[in-house]
Amino acid sequence: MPNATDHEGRASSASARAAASAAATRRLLLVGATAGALAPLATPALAQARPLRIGMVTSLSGPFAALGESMRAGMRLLLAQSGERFADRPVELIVEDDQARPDDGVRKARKLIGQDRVDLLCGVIHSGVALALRDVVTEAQMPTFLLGSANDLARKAVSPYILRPTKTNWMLGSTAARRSHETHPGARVVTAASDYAAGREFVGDFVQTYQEFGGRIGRQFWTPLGSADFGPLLTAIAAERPDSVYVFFAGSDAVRFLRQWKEYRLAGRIRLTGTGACFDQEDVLPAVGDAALGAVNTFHQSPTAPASAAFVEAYRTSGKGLPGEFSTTGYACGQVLRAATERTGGDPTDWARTRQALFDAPVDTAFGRMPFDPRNGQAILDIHVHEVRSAPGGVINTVVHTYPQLRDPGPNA
Amino acid sequence: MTAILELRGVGKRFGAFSALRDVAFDVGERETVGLIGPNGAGKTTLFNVITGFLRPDEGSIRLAGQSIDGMAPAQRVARGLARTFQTAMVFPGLTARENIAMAVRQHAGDGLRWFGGARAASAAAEIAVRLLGDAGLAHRAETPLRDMSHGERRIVDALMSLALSPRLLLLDEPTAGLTRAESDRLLGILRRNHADTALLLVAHDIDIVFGHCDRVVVMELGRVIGSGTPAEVREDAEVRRAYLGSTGG
Amino acid sequence: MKRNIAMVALPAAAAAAAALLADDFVLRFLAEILLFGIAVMSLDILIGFGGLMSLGHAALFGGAAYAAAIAARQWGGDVALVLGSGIATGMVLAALMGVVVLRSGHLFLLILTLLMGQMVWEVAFHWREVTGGADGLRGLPALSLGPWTLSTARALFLLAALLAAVAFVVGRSFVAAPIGRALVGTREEPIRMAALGYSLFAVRFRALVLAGALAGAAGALFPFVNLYVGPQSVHWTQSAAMVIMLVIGGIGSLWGAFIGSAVYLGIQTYLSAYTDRWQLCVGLVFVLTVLLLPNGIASGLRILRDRLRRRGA
Amino acid sequence: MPDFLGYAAIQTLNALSFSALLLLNGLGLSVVLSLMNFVNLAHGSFFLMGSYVAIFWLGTGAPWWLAFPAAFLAAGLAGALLERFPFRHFYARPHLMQVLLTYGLSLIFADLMRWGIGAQILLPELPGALQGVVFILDMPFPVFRLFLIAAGVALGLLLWLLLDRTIWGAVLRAAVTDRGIVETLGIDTRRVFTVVLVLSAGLGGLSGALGAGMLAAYPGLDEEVLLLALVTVVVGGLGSFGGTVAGALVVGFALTFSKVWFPEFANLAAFAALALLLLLRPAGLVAPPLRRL
Repeated sequence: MPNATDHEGRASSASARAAASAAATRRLLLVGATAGALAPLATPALAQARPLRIGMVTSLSGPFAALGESMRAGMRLLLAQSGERFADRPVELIVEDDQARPDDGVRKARKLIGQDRVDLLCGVIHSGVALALRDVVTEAQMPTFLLGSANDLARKAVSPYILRPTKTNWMLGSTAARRSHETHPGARVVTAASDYAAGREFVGDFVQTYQEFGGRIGRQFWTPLGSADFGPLLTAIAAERPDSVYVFFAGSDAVRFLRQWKEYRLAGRIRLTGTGACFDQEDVLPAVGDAALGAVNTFHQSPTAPASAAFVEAYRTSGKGLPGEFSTTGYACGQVLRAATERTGGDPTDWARTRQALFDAPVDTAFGRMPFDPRNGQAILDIHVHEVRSAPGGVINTVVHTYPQLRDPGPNA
Repeated sequence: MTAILELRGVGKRFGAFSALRDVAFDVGERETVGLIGPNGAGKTTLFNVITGFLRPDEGSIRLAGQSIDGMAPAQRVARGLARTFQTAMVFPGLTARENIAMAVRQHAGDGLRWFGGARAASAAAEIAVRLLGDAGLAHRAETPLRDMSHGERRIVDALMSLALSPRLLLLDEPTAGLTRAESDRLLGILRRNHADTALLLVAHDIDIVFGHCDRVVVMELGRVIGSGTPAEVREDAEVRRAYLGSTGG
Repeated sequence: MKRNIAMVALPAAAAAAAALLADDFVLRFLAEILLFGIAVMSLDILIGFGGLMSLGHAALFGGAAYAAAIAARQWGGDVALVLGSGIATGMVLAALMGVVVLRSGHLFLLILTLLMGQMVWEVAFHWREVTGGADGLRGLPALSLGPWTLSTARALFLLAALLAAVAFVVGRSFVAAPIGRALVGTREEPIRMAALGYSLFAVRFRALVLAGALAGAAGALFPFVNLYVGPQSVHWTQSAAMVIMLVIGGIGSLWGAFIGSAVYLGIQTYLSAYTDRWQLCVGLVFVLTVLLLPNGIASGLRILRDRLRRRGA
Repeated sequence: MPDFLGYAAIQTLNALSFSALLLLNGLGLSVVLSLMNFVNLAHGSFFLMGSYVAIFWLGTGAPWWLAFPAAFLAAGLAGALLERFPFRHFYARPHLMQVLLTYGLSLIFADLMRWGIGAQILLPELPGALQGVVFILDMPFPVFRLFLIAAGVALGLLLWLLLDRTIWGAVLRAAVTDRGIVETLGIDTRRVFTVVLVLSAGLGGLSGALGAGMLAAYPGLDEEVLLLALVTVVVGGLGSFGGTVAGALVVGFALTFSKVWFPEFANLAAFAALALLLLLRPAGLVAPPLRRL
């Protein structure tokens, strides 16, 4: 972390600016409270003059704090690039912290809807928060761009008020199985993952798809979320002597797993594949460095895909490292919000019209061309296969293959 | 005379150290027995064994003819065994009235009551105030114990034990640290109340023991080395050597 | 007498005013404050009156929340059913916890309650078929009372306010009754209590089961504020948050619990939009309370009131 | 069969290395608890602070082994400052108030460190000497973990010698038992307590520096580590050196082998085992001598 102080200096001055603008928002709000009562009488022209208010719920404390900060930074970068205006209309962003706790996330969302009167809502990392919010925004008929990735959000829990400009877990798990089968048919694979909803989905989709291709699955290891020591697990994996292991860990679990993977000399002896989150370019790889070299992962976000080149460049010049999933997600979500505003002439609050406008043509985002599936409002995405390779100043997720325009099985799955 | 307390062969070890060895004596009903001996003789350990705060390693204890071995302290209290402690053990944050009412309620079987507790509580408070009045402390009823003098605390401590109307009351150095006047007042209260209560009393003040006790038991190094009326004990050669000689001479 | 009337009238008037004037978000927020306040008040009975430091209280609260949510999904959201299942679960969990932890004191109690609470969390987190695992349970029916549906924020708020009033009366009567005095006795001088013939276990067990019932009642309504229940409501960090609320509000006063939950949730909800450093604020408020007002805001208010009264007199 | 033997040997070493980490961390906590009867829930903050200090030190390219004394000193200094205010005023207060004060402080430190350093996950760049691997019965085991075990044993021994076998240790124990007598001998007990707290905080920082190689460093680690240390000390029986050693071994083996045998229910199994242990031995593995009534 050679640049840590430098980076922090910039980050804190950025947050000071943000605080100042938030305070300004508050003062506006006090005025707006009375004006809000008259809103039904206001003409469309008046509505245009009022800034577009976007609420974001994300995790700024708790286990996903780093991811939430990235998401906010990605969104802020897009706003800055757009001159804080979409379709010539000023944009206000109000970010609220959900602590990765559904109860708090719901309360914050209700506050954004009920008190801050946001026009659009976006955000969320933790899938529990996303599922809890799903019911709240549906009941409140609040246009929402929900960024959690539980499969159910594109299936049983589809809502007409929700669009999802991000992946589903199935997209990554199933493509990893497909890739494994295509490159090493017949290999015996064991799995290891954190034992919670996301881990169960990634591994479940991987195993199901891999077995459909006729692949062999060995033992499936589950570890508690937040494991201090992966030594026992790695020793057990080594004793299994599989051809390959498919993993899902996130955040500190991923860092510890990969570091210890190298320490126990499994790197090079057993092929390592996993979900992109386990090898996140911003969150995980800078910490583990060459411990992840040679690992293969599937991800919708890539620092080396052509579509993200402009964003990667902009993000780096804003003083950060290479972007990872959630900074890109925040940025791409902003791009979708901008497209929605532009396509509706500056007023995306007529939700039926906005939805239709986004269904009519794909949006070009840092994730690539992004059409929306009208069945469930789910983005259709390119899924990249990465190999972690060394690069100047660290290691980088390098695209070795792309499965274009993947569509979640959707409500009928 | 029937015995309220019978000790037979009671022994207790802490590691290699024998705190009590083959202790055996009786306390008769309504009798006052003094327990004396130099420091480390095992008097307090014996109290803890009798009241159930310590498990003896051997021997048996009977209260009013029934074995109380293996009973928890609370069960022994329910059978009429009460005690005080070497240092006054009271509830410093509560008033004198509340301290004594705590004992009164438990004795009346209302200690854990919730529903209908108000009536039980006011009845207990009345009794507590009466007891305080008898002891000349009526004016201190609403004072928290932490604001009271050492002597007053001792008296409240004794009143709590007396409020249980015990058949046998174990008093561990009740007069330690008290002035002469305070000691007399405390002993007076005990005597007034103990018509139906047997007392087993540890005290360093020989005059008190010999002046108030029907019988005296002498301990040394965990053993009973003599017992009898005050006059007999005074004459006992071994007792003189072990105890009276060392403190008196 | 005048004071008693004021004690009833003031909160009732405040609740009525809030129900009439506040918007939906505020009403739901107040309902959450009241429900957490009830749980924190029940924790006050343990910590403030019994000296029993628990880090597993969220297990009672959250366990009841799960039970109520599961019962409601199965049989509908009747208030009696929801409250009944929540209270019963809270009491059963408290009794189980009591059997295990009450033989120990001090730090042992802290760690044992923590371990017990985390075991409940593990079950909630891993028993996916029943609890929904990490994602929690959604799709709860709205609460209903006979023919009426209590799904609006106003109805939920009034229900929470009513429950808080009942819980407060129950809590007060408990600590004022002989059992409550005995609980204070076990905190002040446990050995003396045993020598008076009290069973420490019996006293503490009753307090813990009552606290379980109160926390369970609050937990039972909690999922219906957001129509969601998840494992975070069982986690030890939730227990720790309850301790923080209790300390800020005031240990040993019962009503301080409601102030504490309002201050904590207020900081968390309103300050976090202005600054990322809201946790620093919680920490500072907490430490300053411990340093300056060891008995919390409640004692501060009491001192202030006495001072004003003296000046008036 | 050799396969199985190697497997068992490595898993035992895994448990030992984790125990060593628990021991180092638990010792810091138990020193203040046993010697000063003070509960310090801010101990996890010293750990995390030590981790960050070591990570930045190792990133500068200075001699790697100095990272550990640096972490010890930094955390020790923080401990000394905290001892002056506000810990000193809480020594005579009940445990409950100590718990509340120090837990509140840990919240503040957690957010201050997050503010200063950020939320990202950091790993130390270990020197080549510690990156190796040894093969035991054909199974790989990292040298770094052997280093952890050795450090745990060495520091444990050192502390035991210091507290139990030197005059300084004797003064310390006497100061705790009877402050008055020690002060009549002309020894400033306040300074003695300061030294104990510096030692405890330093141990926390040092174990953080050592643990960073295994656990990484990130906001929230302080809390996780604190809980492990508390469980270790409590299971061992409050306030005895041997107890903390026993507690570290029991917790380390319970957490490791629950992962080996019931990976899916690892935490549940380990928690249940520890709770059962405390149920059977309510005063911990090594109970302090009985207090007289």
